[in-house]
Amino acid sequence: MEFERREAPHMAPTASVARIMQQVLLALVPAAIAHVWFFGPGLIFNLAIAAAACVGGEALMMRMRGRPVAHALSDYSAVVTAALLAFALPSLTPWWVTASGALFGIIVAKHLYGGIGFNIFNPAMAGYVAVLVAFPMHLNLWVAPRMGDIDYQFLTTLQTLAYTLTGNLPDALSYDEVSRATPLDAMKSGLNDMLTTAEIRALPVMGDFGGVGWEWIGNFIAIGGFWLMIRRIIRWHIPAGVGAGLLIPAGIMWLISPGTEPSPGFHMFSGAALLCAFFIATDPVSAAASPKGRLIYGAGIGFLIYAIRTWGADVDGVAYAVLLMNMAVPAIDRVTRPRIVGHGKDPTTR
Amino acid sequence: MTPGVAKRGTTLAAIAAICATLVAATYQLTAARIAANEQAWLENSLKPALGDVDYEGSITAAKLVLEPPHGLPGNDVAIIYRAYSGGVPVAALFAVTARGGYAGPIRILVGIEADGAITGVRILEHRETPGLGDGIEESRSDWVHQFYGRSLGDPPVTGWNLEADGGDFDQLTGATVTPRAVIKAIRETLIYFDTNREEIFDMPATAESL
Amino acid sequence: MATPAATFDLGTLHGGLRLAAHKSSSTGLPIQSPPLPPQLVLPIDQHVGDPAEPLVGIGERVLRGQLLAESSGTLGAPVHASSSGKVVAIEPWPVAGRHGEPAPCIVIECDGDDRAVESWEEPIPYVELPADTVLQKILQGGIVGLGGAVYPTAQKLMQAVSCNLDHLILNGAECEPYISCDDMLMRERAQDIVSGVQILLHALQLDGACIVVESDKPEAIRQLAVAMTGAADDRLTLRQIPTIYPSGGEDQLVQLVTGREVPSGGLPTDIGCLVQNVGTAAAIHDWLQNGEPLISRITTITGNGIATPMNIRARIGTPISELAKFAGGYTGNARHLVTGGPMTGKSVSTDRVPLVKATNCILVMSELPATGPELPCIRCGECATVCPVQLLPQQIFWYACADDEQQLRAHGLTDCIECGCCDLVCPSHIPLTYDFRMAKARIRELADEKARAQRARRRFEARNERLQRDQREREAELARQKDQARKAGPDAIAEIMKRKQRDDGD
Amino acid sequence: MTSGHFIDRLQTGLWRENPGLVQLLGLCPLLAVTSTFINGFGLGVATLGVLTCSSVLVSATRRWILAEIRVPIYVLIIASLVTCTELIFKAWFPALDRSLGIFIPLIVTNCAIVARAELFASRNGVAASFFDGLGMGTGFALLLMAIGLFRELIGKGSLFADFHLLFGGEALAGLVIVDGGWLLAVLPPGAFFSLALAVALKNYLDGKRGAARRT
Repeated sequence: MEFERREAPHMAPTASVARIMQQVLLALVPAAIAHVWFFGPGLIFNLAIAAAACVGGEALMMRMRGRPVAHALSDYSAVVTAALLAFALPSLTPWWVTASGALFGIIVAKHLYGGIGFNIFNPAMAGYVAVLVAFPMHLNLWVAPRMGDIDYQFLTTLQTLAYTLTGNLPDALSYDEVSRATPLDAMKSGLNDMLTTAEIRALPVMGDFGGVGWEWIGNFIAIGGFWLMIRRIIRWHIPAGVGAGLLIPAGIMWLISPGTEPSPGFHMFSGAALLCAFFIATDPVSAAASPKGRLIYGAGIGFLIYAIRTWGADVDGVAYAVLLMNMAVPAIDRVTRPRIVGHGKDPTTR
Repeated sequence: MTPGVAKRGTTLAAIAAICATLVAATYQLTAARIAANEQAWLENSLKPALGDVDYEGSITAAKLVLEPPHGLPGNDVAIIYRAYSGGVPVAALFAVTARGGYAGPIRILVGIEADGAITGVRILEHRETPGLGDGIEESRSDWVHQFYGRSLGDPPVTGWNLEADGGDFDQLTGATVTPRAVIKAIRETLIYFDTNREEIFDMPATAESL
Repeated sequence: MATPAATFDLGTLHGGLRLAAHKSSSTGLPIQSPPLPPQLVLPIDQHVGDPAEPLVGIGERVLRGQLLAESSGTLGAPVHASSSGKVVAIEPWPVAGRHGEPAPCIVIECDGDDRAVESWEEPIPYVELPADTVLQKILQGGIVGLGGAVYPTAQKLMQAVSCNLDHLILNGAECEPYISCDDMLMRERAQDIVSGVQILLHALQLDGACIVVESDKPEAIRQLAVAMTGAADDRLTLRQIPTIYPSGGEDQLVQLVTGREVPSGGLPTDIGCLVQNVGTAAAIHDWLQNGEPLISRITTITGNGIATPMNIRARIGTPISELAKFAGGYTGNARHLVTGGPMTGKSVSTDRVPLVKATNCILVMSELPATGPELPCIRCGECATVCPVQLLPQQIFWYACADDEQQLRAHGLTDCIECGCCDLVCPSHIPLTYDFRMAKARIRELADEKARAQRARRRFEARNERLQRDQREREAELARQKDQARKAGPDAIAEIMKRKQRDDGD
Repeated sequence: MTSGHFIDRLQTGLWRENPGLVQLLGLCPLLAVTSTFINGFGLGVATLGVLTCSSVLVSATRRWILAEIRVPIYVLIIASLVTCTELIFKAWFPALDRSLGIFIPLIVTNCAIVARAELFASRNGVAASFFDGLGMGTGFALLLMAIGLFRELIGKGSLFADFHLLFGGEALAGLVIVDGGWLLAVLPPGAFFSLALAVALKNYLDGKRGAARRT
């Protein structure tokens, strides 16, 4: 009898990029539900627009590059980029802001660098930074969360959709009525006005650790992240690195001067720190290669987040921190190459 | 000294001389125009903050330069330009520095009529986020217009704050930090003017050190 | 269980995989003995090293155990007839070692009598013999490493003797899925293994050996413990290791058991360790105690393409088609035939290939589930996590694509053991192991080319130098002659000229 | 030299060896001032003037310039020309001078100018150098204007705004196409992206033309 020949190993691989990406998306679902609960349905619209733009951009670029379009779309990586971008944007974001961020991320940060696997920068963060610079006003409009704020205004689903499509609020409402300072914003301007952290923490937007609503979304993001860790989709190194890089300097400064430095818990549960630790920095393509390298990479991001929040002009520093450490990846990879078994040890050592 | 070096030196000197002549000639040709332009620019940049106040002579002539500490906002040099009409003071312009913005000091110009009402506010220099904090510039939004004609007492001093902080004034869409810093500086300038009105108009002009 | 005699450092293995074992299907039955096939096909080269030469002619009658072929070089193992019969052909025949491409083989038509050649009836009293005599005896048995590497055992032992050995490790790990021949051997013939180890200890003049078994073979461990208690030899110890692929790889086993790393490009003996397969120990016992050279082996015939998976003790040279028939034949979905395990085994194009000394498993598999196309690497790093040698396969892959020889070497491509772990975990379904094999071949080619170029250059330089030297010598000779002539005066010159003319005329 | 040569010189500067697109010289002003068309235009014209004059001057004096002292002489010539230009701008286009800020004096450091002096003007006749300077300067100026136009359109949604900077008079808004734009384009990163797109476009066009010629 004749048989077909094939190359070893003769076992089917168990993992697939599509499955990994699907599980990443799945892990974001609880946080998405919490987000919608606290900040209204804007996230859903942003997600839909970002996904459409990312997938469209991916298809367009693959076509222009003469590559199979179906392959690129079936790996869900464009959808993950869209999801991360949607999470980073305020729930009230006009569609052209979301779309241009998504297209910038996919076309410039991903495909001009050679597509998935070759992109130096995290596409979602590159897209976010592009719109942050291009539309700063729109990216500063965070609606008040559902709880805790006495005079909070909440848009209906239809009003949110209308804003997403037109960029205009209902006639009766002004931006200032709808939007609230984010916890990080409140902390930064409060400290600027020489208030103590205790006074700032007493503001209605503040919750137990971070801001109202924000800390719950943070919890769900962490749950999703730990689930990914258990499923071995992500490893512990990068989240641990980000945590250590952010919490250690924050903790030290807080211990030295608790009145003028926000607590480590506040840092962790505010802004995009948790999202970054579990979902953004863990994007393997733009991260360092070896476990040790990933620890350093994560710690670098964590520290830069702290540094930008504390000393920089921006309120949150996640996107810039990630992009800066993306640039450092080749250097990190160089110095953290693991020792190959059988190398570099004196073979006669017993 | 070898002939080569001498030749090189001479060439260099000759060309330098020609170049110097060229520059000097151009300078002679343009000096008057440039000086006039500078003066006009300064006047033009101060004028908008004075609104429609009538005054005589050049406003830049009666300039007060105050070294810190001076009681005005900011801890660097503050400049006061004074406008008179028939020897009677009509208004003063304060170039002061607002602290507490997002990205460094904001240099603002506050015009105050002799009776204490604001004639105009202009932003001279700032590094706030483009598209966000730069709405304080008159060319970007009319946010500064809300101060025109207001004075200490209209609203009272506690009202000289952002609505968000319990005051009377709007913030900029999406930005609170920058407007807050600017309002604070205006408030302090008004208070300074209120308490030092006589001295401001009586002091002799600071000698030009140019 | 015997008390431990030697203390071992405990090492850990980086990475590795816990694979679905698929072993229970073939361990349900005891080791079976298939009937003698009508024809035996014995490849002349069944070992690594120097090629062997046939010692018999076509038409010659041979007996079981008779020497058929022997290596002329220093590294080799003889081949014996697995049964009695007539040599009908010495011709190229498809062999498993070359994926079903032909290699020279001796074909014997069995007469069914299975008559044995004269050998020792009594066990050899090896304990009374000097160690090198025992090694010489082992050499004659045609025994090679039965774990699959088929390195001639006797020569491996001889090389080891000259090293400063302190560990003899018996490899019963059998870490690849599906394969269970060593498991069954340990269950059924533990005493023979123990006996073989004792012979090895004597031949190597060592006083300790450790039999290492993966923890998923409790029955084998029990039987070995019983046999060791029976032998009452406190030189022997038994150790369990965790069930992680590829713990059974020679270097990995050494690392796991002793904590020492085999240096890059070196052998376990460089760090005082010698590894032998348990099957090899049993074969040594068979040869020295029963007089039977390596003419049969236990092999697992399994996979979802085989009706009744089982372990069989079959004669070397039996065509795999015969063995498959014995194991109930193929099922309908048999697509791939692999000799060896699913991770490192060789895919073979036809079942005409014979069972050889290296064949520890015959795996017949259906079509693998479709995995989708190969996608770009997303640098997830799973491959680096599982690599037992701690390589960065994603980086090596990158450089392999770029054909960057220098970086490939720097990143340790040549240290890759081709275990296949990275392939299995790659979410982009990149055939990394295959790509690395190709890259290695290219590197070797490049190195050969470089060496050839260097040789050519050296030859060219040498030739140039020779030509120059000749030229110099000729000139010097000419000058000397001129000088001489000048000294000798005109007569002499005329004389020389005349002589020269005469020479030229000749 | 024939007129064909001069046209060739112009083509070289305008396209084939465009200082900004191909030689990537003078990137600092190129990236810094091109946020609007008018800024690009102003600096482009100033650079064009300095470049042409310096090429002519260097070429005219090349017989007396000794190799050892050529660099100080180039610097002298260029610095004088730039100072004159700055004074002229300050006198007649004060608003544009304020808008361009330090970049007018910084023309001195534009390596494109020294490069032309060193590579071309010091080895060729006055006429050829004039056309070389004209070609290179125009190439640079056109690139500045193109990038300025692009960034202004994308970033501010307007075309040819702020013409009063150059011509005085009332402030003109230019052609406002949409109110507000993609702010990124007028910020420094936008300059890099725009230049990259311009270089890519040139390479694409060259590639296409090359392919057309081969077939």
